[in-house]
Amino acid sequence: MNFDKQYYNIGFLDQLSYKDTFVHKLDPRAKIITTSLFFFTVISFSKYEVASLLPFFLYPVLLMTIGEIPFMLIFRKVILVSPFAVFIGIFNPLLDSGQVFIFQGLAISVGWLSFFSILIRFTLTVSTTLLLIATTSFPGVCHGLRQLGLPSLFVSQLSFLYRYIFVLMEETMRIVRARNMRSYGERGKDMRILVRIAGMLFIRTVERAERIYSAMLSRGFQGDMPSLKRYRIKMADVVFTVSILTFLYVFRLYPVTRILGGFIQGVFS
Amino acid sequence: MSHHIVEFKNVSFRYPNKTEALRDISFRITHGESVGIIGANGAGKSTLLMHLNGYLMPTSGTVNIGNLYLGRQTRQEIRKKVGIVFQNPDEQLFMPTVYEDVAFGPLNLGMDEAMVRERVRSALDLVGCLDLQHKSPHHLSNGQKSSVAIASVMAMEPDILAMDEPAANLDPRSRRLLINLLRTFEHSKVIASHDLDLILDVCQRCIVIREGNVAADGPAFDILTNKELLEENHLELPLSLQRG
Amino acid sequence: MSHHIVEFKNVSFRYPNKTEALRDISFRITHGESVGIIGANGAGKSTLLMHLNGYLMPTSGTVNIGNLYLGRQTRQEIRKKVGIVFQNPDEQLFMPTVYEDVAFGPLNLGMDEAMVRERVRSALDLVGCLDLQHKSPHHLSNGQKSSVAIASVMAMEPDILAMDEPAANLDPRSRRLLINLLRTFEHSKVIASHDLDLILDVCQRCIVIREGNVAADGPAFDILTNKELLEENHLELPLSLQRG
Amino acid sequence: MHMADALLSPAVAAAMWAGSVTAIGYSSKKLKQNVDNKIIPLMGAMGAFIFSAQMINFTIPITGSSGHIGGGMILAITLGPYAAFLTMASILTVQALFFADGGLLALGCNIWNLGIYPCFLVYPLIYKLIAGNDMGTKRISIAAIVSVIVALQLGAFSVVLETLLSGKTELPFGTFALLMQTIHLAIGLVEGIITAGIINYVKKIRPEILDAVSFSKPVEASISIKNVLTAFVIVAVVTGGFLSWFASTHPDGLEWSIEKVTGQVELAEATEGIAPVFRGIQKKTAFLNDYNFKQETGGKLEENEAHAWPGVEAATSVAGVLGGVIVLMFISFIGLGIRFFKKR
Ligand SMILES: Nc1ncnc2c1ncn2[C@@H]1O[C@H](COP(=O)(O)OP(=O)(O)OP(=O)(O)O)[C@@H](O)[C@H]1O
Ligand SMILES: Nc1ncnc2c1ncn2[C@@H]1O[C@H](COP(=O)(O)OP(=O)(O)OP(=O)(O)O)[C@@H](O)[C@H]1O
Ligand SMILES: [Mg+2]
Ligand SMILES: [Mg+2]
Repeated sequence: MNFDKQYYNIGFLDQLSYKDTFVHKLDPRAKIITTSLFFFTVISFSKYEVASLLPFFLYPVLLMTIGEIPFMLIFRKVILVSPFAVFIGIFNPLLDSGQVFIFQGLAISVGWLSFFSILIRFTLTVSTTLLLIATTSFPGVCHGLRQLGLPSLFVSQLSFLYRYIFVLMEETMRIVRARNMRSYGERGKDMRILVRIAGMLFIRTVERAERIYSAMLSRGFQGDMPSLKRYRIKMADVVFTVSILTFLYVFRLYPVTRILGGFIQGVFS
Repeated sequence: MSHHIVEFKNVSFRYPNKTEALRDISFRITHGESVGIIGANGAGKSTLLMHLNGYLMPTSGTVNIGNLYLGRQTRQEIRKKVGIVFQNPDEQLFMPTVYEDVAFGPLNLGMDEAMVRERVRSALDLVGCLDLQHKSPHHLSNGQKSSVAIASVMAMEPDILAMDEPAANLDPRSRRLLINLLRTFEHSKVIASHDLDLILDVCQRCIVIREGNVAADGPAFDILTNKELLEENHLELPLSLQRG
Repeated sequence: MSHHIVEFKNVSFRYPNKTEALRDISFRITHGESVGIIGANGAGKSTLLMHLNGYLMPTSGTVNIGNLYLGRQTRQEIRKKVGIVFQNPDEQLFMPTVYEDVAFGPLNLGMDEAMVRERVRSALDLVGCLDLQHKSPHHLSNGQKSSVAIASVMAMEPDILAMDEPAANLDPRSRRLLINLLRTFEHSKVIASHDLDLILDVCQRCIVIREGNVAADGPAFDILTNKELLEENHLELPLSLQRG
Repeated sequence: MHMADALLSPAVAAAMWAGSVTAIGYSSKKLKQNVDNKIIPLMGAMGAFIFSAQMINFTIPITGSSGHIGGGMILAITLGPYAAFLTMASILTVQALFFADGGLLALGCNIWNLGIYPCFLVYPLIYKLIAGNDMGTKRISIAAIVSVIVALQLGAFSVVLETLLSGKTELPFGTFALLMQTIHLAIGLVEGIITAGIINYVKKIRPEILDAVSFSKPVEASISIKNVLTAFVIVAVVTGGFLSWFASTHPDGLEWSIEKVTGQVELAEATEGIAPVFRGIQKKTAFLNDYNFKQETGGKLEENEAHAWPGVEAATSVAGVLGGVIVLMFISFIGLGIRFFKKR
């Protein structure tokens, strides 16, 4: 059942994010900044680039291993969301048919290069995104965003959203179950019932929001969410950020793979 | 009718987030038995109940309900036999009015209007909520919602009845009504509750769940008077036996 | 401290759908009293409690809390005095972690971090949930959520404490913890519940509500042993007095 | 449909991010001025509602993969444009982080495509216009369906534009656009019906909610028609410019545009020191100059242009492939090594 799966997906990433490794302990700001720059670096390569993108796997691999995130989990999720990129990318080999030779006699169309390039970028960005959340926790990300200057209203409401996803999704799941129990197969599953359930959920959501608000008021809420200083920039954060940035800089500017490959080739020729 | 059995054989269930909620649990309930399921918060009672009509499917082991093995194909068939009342009535009432809600199941069974009306009337009467029928479920008090949720399941006339914490919101009289209702329901029933007095009143047999497994299984009176066993499981003697 | 009174004078309340939930109700609770509110499903208990901090405002009549008349201006002030634990803990725990949630109130009161930490620690300790402080509310079981919700209200050190059906999700052991906590809270408290044994254990005084009005008001023991009165109100003798 | 990171160029990603963040800041400010705090938990809970509602949607087969149950429109109708926009932005953020739906870079685009259009264009200019103030069931239905469709069409078209401007795909504009618009017409119809159903249901059961929830009253008044028009003009210029450029007889307009948009970024960087270093290294390692890059016999002009792109050479050289494999092995070793040491 797709619905349950989606829900547990959130729950599982969420649970991972409460681990206590070096990466988890870094300041969210450090991870948000390095991750965004990582993205920009990766997508700044030209569309036919393949080899020079490979070293960038180092970043997700580091996050994954040090943060003790199961490889298969990330891998499976990357596969799960890949259809859109594949769908768009698959036209490249068909439409961009200029040929290049890799070895004597072995020629492929440049379209394939750009297709692979899309797939690699896709894997890099998707896995890094998931790793960001799996090593930072959503409250952590919100905290980081707030400190990076996003409006407090936006961030508070974002963390409310997150909190109530769990409540509402579980509720929805139970409602769907209750309906299934009394609908005997396909009857009772048509759109009218769907709309009614959604409508009722809507009403309940609004009523719930009112009660939450009253709970907040009764604890002295006056418009600004109080925040605890949970993070301070530590040495580790600075070291982490600087080394990742250096890494990005070096591998963006120098075709390291080519140099390396050339060197090996030179040794053996 | 001897086929309304419920049999769990070495059932384990793990939530996708890896919580082991049931671990290799086995028991057999024969036709007409009434069984109480008790245990601490988080012991696995609700998880167990959700297996009864296939909302959850065992990770390993088999569930046999009325001589059908629970599986994706048989689920639909099994749901016609098993009626479950969940812990939170809010989640069970999804139609705009009480009447429509109770009628939802019978209508889906394909009954004609007159019969449906009769069913709804008698089910609501059973829980003492006939006068609420034109109200909308979110305009009810909590206890009223619970009663209506029970009616909506009873209206389907299930062969096997399962209830998860059915008395939590009920006032003592509705609770007494429920107890009588359960006593007159002659098919198999499974009731999970912290209300040990209710279990004592309704059930002949009692299963204690601890960390997803059976910690004890036996006649209700024996178990509910075994102070030591109860305390190990975060429970207490039924209140009616405490000061007596 | 003698000013922590709660006084309802001829209060009526009508929901937007015209249900008359409170009808001309009057009573007075003086400082330090612990009062149980009991009554049938739909009698108006929850509605009454929601007046205590102005979540609902009387359609007519006056509510006086600690010498302030409830009104749109005074609501804010009154909320600082009254801590209410509602029936559903999910609506009460809205921050990302248990710690932040319990700290929410004290921080809003403008305390410094060290003091807040102390408050949070002692409140969580009171309900036996200190080890949960870094968890997210959605990782807690229902019973744990209820306990944390109680802590988050206790951390405000309210002058008046109100609880709506606080024991519904708790297993017997957690229920016992709650009873002890309530016994040690020395300011005024108002508890609405169907768990008459809990009321008997915790409250000196008891108010019976029927159809939005006071049906009886007196010492808890007298009321809870008055079988006739209780039965008129869909109630029963506390279970611990039933078989004894 | 969500825009994906891998299909974006830095310029497009940055531009869309800038636009979306500005809109977030602006809306937050507006909200803070105009509406009472009650809206904060309400927005959060409504966001969670849209999330859950999408989930029920998954059980009906018609919409297939990821219909977004009219999220933007239903929010705009009930919360007013500013709050709705912020809520939509949050929903997309959660989706980007947890489901990798789109991705973080593409989040800018997605917020724009699925948030700005329904909340700031379609809601005031189409929904309000059709629904009017009398709020009859029929009018609400028509208004909701039309608005959802229009909003989705705008969003889908933006996805097409953003993808093509980023230049990572070879899809011809016409085909791509046709495909996207048609798919989203179908999705929009279903979502529109559901949206209309929900609004009408709420109106029937608890009409006061729609009034109470509709924080749109004070907010709506403060949406100046000037702002809306400005936004419209910008969109019109962008799309119009793109279309007219496309209609021009330029033979391989796509390549040209890609070079204009992304190629220049590359070039700009190249002059700032990549290229010299790059060439220096090439000279030193002689065999690299001799890369095996050749045109096929029938190679056309545009292939020659592509040839000039630095990436192609690097990617296709034997050295590149070899080096890539080595680096990957190296990374795996690092990964396994860390695992190994952690275990001990
Ligand atoms: N949806 C879920 N996802 C993951 N874990 C869950 C889920 N629901 C329950 N659990 C876990 O499974 C275990 C059993 O939970 P269950 O709800 O069956 O307990 P219970 O006996 O019904 O408790 P209670 O008396 O509080 O209702 C608990 O540890 C709980 O945390
Ligand atoms: N939101 C609402 N809208 C309209 N009517 C309501 C609403 N909530 C409660 N009522 C009605 O008001 C009356 C009093 O309800 P209230 O919830 O106060 O009862 P209660 O004593 O708390 O009952 P319970 O013991 O079941 O919790 C009932 O008749 C109920 O149907
Ligand atoms: Mg349970
Ligand atoms: Mg109540």
